Amino acid sequence: MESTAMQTLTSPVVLFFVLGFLAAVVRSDLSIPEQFAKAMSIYLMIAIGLKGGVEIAQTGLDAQVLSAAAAGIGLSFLIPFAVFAVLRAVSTDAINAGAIAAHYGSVSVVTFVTAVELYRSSGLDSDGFMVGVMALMETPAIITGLLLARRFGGSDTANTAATSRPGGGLAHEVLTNASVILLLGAFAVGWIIGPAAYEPVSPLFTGLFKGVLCVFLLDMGLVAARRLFETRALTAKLVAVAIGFPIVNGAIGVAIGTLVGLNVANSAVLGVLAASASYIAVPAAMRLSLPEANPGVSLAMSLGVTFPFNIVVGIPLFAAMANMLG
Amino acid sequence: MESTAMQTLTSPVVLFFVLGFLAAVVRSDLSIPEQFAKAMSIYLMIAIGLKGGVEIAQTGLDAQVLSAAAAGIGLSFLIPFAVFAVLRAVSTDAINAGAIAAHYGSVSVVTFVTAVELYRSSGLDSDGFMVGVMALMETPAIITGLLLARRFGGSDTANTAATSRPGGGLAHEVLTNASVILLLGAFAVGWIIGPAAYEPVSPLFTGLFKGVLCVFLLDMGLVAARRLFETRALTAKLVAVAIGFPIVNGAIGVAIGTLVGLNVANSAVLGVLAASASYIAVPAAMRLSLPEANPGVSLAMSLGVTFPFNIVVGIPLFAAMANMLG
Amino acid sequence: MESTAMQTLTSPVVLFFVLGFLAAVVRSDLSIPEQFAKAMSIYLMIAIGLKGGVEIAQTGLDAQVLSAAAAGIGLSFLIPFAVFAVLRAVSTDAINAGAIAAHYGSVSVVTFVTAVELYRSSGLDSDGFMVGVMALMETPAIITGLLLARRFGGSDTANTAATSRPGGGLAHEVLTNASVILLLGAFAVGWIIGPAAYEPVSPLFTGLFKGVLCVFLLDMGLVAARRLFETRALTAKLVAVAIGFPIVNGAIGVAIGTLVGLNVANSAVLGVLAASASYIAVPAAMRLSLPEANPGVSLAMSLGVTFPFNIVVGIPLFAAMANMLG
Amino acid sequence: MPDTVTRKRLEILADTALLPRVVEMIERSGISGYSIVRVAAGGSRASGKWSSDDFTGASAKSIVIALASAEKAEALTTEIAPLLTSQGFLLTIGDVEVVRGERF
Amino acid sequence: MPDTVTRKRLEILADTALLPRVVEMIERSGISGYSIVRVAAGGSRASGKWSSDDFTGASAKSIVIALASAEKAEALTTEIAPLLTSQGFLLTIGDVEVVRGERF
Amino acid sequence: MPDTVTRKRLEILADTALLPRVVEMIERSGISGYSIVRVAAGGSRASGKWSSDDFTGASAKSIVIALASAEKAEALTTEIAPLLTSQGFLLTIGDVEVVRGERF
Ligand SMILES: Nc1ncnc2c1ncn2[C@@H]1O[C@H](COP(=O)(O)O)[C@@H](O)[C@H]1O
Ligand SMILES: Nc1ncnc2c1ncn2[C@@H]1O[C@H](COP(=O)(O)O)[C@@H](O)[C@H]1O
Ligand SMILES: Nc1ncnc2c1ncn2[C@@H]1O[C@H](COP(=O)(O)O)[C@@H](O)[C@H]1O
Ligand code: NA
Ligand code: NA
Ligand code: NA
Repeated sequence: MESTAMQTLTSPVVLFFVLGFLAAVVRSDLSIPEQFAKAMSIYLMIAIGLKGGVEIAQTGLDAQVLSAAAAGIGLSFLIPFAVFAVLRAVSTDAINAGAIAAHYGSVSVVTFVTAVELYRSSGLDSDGFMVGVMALMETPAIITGLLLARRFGGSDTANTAATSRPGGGLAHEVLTNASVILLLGAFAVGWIIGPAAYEPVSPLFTGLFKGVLCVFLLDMGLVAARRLFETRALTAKLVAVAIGFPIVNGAIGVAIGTLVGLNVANSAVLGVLAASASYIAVPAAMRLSLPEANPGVSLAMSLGVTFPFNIVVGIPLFAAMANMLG
Repeated sequence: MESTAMQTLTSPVVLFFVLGFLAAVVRSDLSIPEQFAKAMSIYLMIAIGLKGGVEIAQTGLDAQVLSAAAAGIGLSFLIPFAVFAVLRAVSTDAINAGAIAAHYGSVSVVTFVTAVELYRSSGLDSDGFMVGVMALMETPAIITGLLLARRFGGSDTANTAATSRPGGGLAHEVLTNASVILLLGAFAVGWIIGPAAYEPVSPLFTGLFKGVLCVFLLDMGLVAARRLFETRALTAKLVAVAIGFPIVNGAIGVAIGTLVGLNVANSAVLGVLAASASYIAVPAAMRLSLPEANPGVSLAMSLGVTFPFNIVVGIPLFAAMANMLG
Repeated sequence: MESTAMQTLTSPVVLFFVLGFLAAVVRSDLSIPEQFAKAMSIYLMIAIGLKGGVEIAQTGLDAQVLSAAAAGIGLSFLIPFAVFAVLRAVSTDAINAGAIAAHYGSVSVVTFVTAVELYRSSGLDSDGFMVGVMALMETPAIITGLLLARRFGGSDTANTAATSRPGGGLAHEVLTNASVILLLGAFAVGWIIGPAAYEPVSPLFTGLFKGVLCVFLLDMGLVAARRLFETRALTAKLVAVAIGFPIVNGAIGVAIGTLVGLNVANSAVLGVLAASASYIAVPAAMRLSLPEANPGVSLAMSLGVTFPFNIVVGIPLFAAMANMLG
Repeated sequence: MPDTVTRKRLEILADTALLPRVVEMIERSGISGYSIVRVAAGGSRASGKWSSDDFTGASAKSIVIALASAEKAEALTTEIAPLLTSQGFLLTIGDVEVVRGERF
Repeated sequence: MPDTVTRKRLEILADTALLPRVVEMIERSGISGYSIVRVAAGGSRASGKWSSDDFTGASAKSIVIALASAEKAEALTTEIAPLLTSQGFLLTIGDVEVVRGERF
Repeated sequence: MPDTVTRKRLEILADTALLPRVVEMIERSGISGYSIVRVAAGGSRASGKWSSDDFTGASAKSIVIALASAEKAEALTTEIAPLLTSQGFLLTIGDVEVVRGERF
């Protein structure tokens, strides 16, 4: 565990995040072109999906797979209830509480990827199917968050807006979401082609992976710091809960992972998934389905506070917890 | 041949195309940023040009080269006449028939690249000079298409528009077209530098090639499906001819390749080139020189029908034909 | 040295520059998407920063480091005085002379990178710390150029504009400039992580480096030629001095490098740095701090004349000089 | 000069994420077409600055431009008005001369 | 406030592929300059939706903005009118106040 | 149709590198917000053509759009006028109808 903490803080991935964060703090004009950042996130999702699928093609379906999937979906559905209750207690209105709850029930792809890489460097190898678990955890929280906002927010916008969309409603949005399609689609491709056909594409998807992750985290650092300092909506209480959520949710994730029989590495990763909060898929869904919510608040919390916390503290912490319980 | 068909359908390259196609069919919001897609197509053209040139530097000029070049240029000039006649018979107006004919006489770089890759995986190695042949086939068809449209379309726009352009007319457009410059330019660079100096750049241009092709085909799938389903101009007759054209043109290409003495692999590739239709260079040239033509129709045919047909059916088919004749 | 000249002219890096240049000369519509070009330049800066840092982590601080840094900063501060005097003599107004002087005192990252690569290919290995020297040379010239423009230009705009900026003035601009942050930040990351942790990211930052440099130089060729031919402000006199400056400044750089005890390779690189002129960081700073200056003139000189001259003639020339003096 | 007539030029500044709803409204109003331009950055006293370089896309805005007859412009304005308040959209309507105005 | 005068603001929505022809016409009309903005997406009842993410670039549109005096605006309108029909361009002309109007 | 009032639509064409100064002026003038659109290319008789594909970014231009009341528009015009000459900015002011005009 100590080695993991050390590895974390001197890993190029984390150092590039810190570099981006500091660049924004000193108000540098450094910025990563928008379409290049999107290209990198598409690359990262294809790469992890593909590698996860290839791994399943090799190892076959493990007994842990179903437990992990069920645990993941359950966490994504249920975490928003707890988050919502806490937020209401610190006097967030119901609409925003529902939106923020959806962010925390869902997951951050980059936090997951960073954790898997850092764990691997310290000898803690999680399984390829965890990519599938992550994809399954992306969207259930959106449903819970909307239900809570609608039930307690005295508004029926959530309902109408979602169902009046061309292409037909929330279910469609949840299932055809770009990141779900990319992750599960690449996962399926990897599963079909197997390791031999993966070989010729591995220089792109395996060889460059860690380097691209570094550059992407540089951008994450810039954006996280700008979110944190330029948003006017963030209060001390909200910062506190945005640190509390990953600790508690992560601990629950690790515990449930251990309980349903996942090995140490997979439990730690499930903890990271539970602890992480979405900042791409869910914000977009909330703008459409819950437009009265203020995206500034939820993003400042998930991207400005929880993401850095997880990268620097959470990832080694959940590995330590999983080691203790496992 | 059977092995080629199988290889085709389980190749990551084809599977990513199918993934993109399906994502568009279920109306996912997945999209590849525009400039990233352009960057990938620039990369692919530089990479194949360069590798073709390096190969020539190693093997020297083969007796087949001149025959292949002459056959390619001839096909590009002549295919539009046949395509034009068929289109007129299914009652397309002369302007649009000329524009579509130009698309089918020209070639699709990505179809070529995919064929070369898939053939190589099943032991059918075509020669580097075929890249040069492809570059030569890009533009002659534009001239034939315009002549036909002008001759039978009762319009002299084709003439005026092209010649009134700054920089001077159609010849200039045809010769300085971005893809012609990139393909032939990179080919020349490869020829000059040879294999030793290619070595240090090969991690980018050889190592990543197949992976980038996968991501580009994901985008091709998205765009092809959207073209197919969102265009209102496509009739059942036009779909039928858009499947007929590649079969007939491809068979002619394979036959002529075999006749002029190309080996099996090169003949199959010449078939693919004849069968494929342009969807980047020619549409742009047509917008300038034949603006009355409807780009929706020609693109829906070349990209929405012919491209998927070639990727899934045509490529293994032309290999089988070449094997039979060769 | 002869071998270096030959190597230069048949290097893929230089040939791609020539290809881009010729494409623009024949007025091809080829262009590299803006955000992709920015992404490549970010990549190049991270890669050289990182590799420089990793090298320092291995070799430790060399006795040459401080001399090189002092020489570099001195050159960046002082070159503008000479350039300014010459420009005033060929009757450039003081405002534009100050702006151009700042460009020539600063450096071109791509010229540096190309020189280091070409020198390495011919067995002339410069040290990693030269990246740090380059980063230090980026901005001092901005200060000298502004002082000269303000002192002799009879305008106090330079002063006001810079200090009235949000974020606070010239010093801030000079220190938090995107390229300075990227180069020194990546340098620091490389130094901290060292060679072992660099290993997993080396496929991206070392493996692809030369290939990306080729594509970037293709774009440089396009932009340089367009700058050269489309700017209406370039006179024969200005072209002449834009060739004279790199020769003289480069010779001074090599001489001072040799004097302060740098080895042959490092002296040649210091010559290249002195000879090269900025075309990204300084133009941006000048638009902000000296808006009356015409960016067309300075860019046509630095990018349209001096950059090509250095790539084709300067780089082998300074190696020859360093060999003679060293 | 060819004959020109006066038409309305509508400009709607909206969240990029909410464009499907705006487009739906335009289609319902009978307006013949629309064009979308991306906003690269912006700021307001209410909510501070934002830039499209933020890869989350959460603050991204676009401008929808639609040329229309006065009646159709009015129909769209009526329909979209509630969103101006609830979602912070901005709508401006200007007069412009167009050739071949019968298309709008 | 500095003195302002009224000038014309021309906006031409055209295929990106055909911009060279539009630019040529602007140059011929004597207008002092122009600026081009990319359209990211659009739609019409006639031809459905399109988006710039389609890498073929075949449907890509741009908006050309040119500030001009009334006479030059009229000259350009006369010249460009045929293309409004044959190529489906859209042209709008609006009145705007400008400072230092003698430049246009 | 909901009530509309007339407001000013300001459009400032400026070098992208100089946007911080324009934004500062807008903020000082009390205008409630602004949106920035990138110009992709342009040309003028004075200085020839440019395109945003030039990676140096030295010629890059942007358009700043701000909706404002007549008084605030006037305040901004007065402040920005010197830059129109020294930096070659272009400023146009048009009349537009807006809903909920009290915001501007
Ligand atoms: N008066 C205005 N003129 C132009 N754009 C504005 C104006 N007010 C707000 N905006 C745009 O709308 C965004 C959100 O503004 P707000 O909803 O007022 O916080 C800003 O960042 C700007 O992009
Ligand atoms: N009324 C309109 N207002 C704004 N843009 C339009 C309008 N009509 C058409 N367009 C644009 O022009 C494109 C082609 O339209 P059309 O030629 O009518 O099929 C559309 O996709 C829009 O981008
Ligand atoms: N009359 C005009 N209308 C629109 N844009 C213009 C006009 N004049 C100049 N521009 C823009 O401003 C840039 C520089 O113009 P100038 O400062 O006149 O050389 C041009 O490249 C155009 O992008
Ligand atoms: Na979570
Ligand atoms: Na063909
Ligand atoms: Na220099």
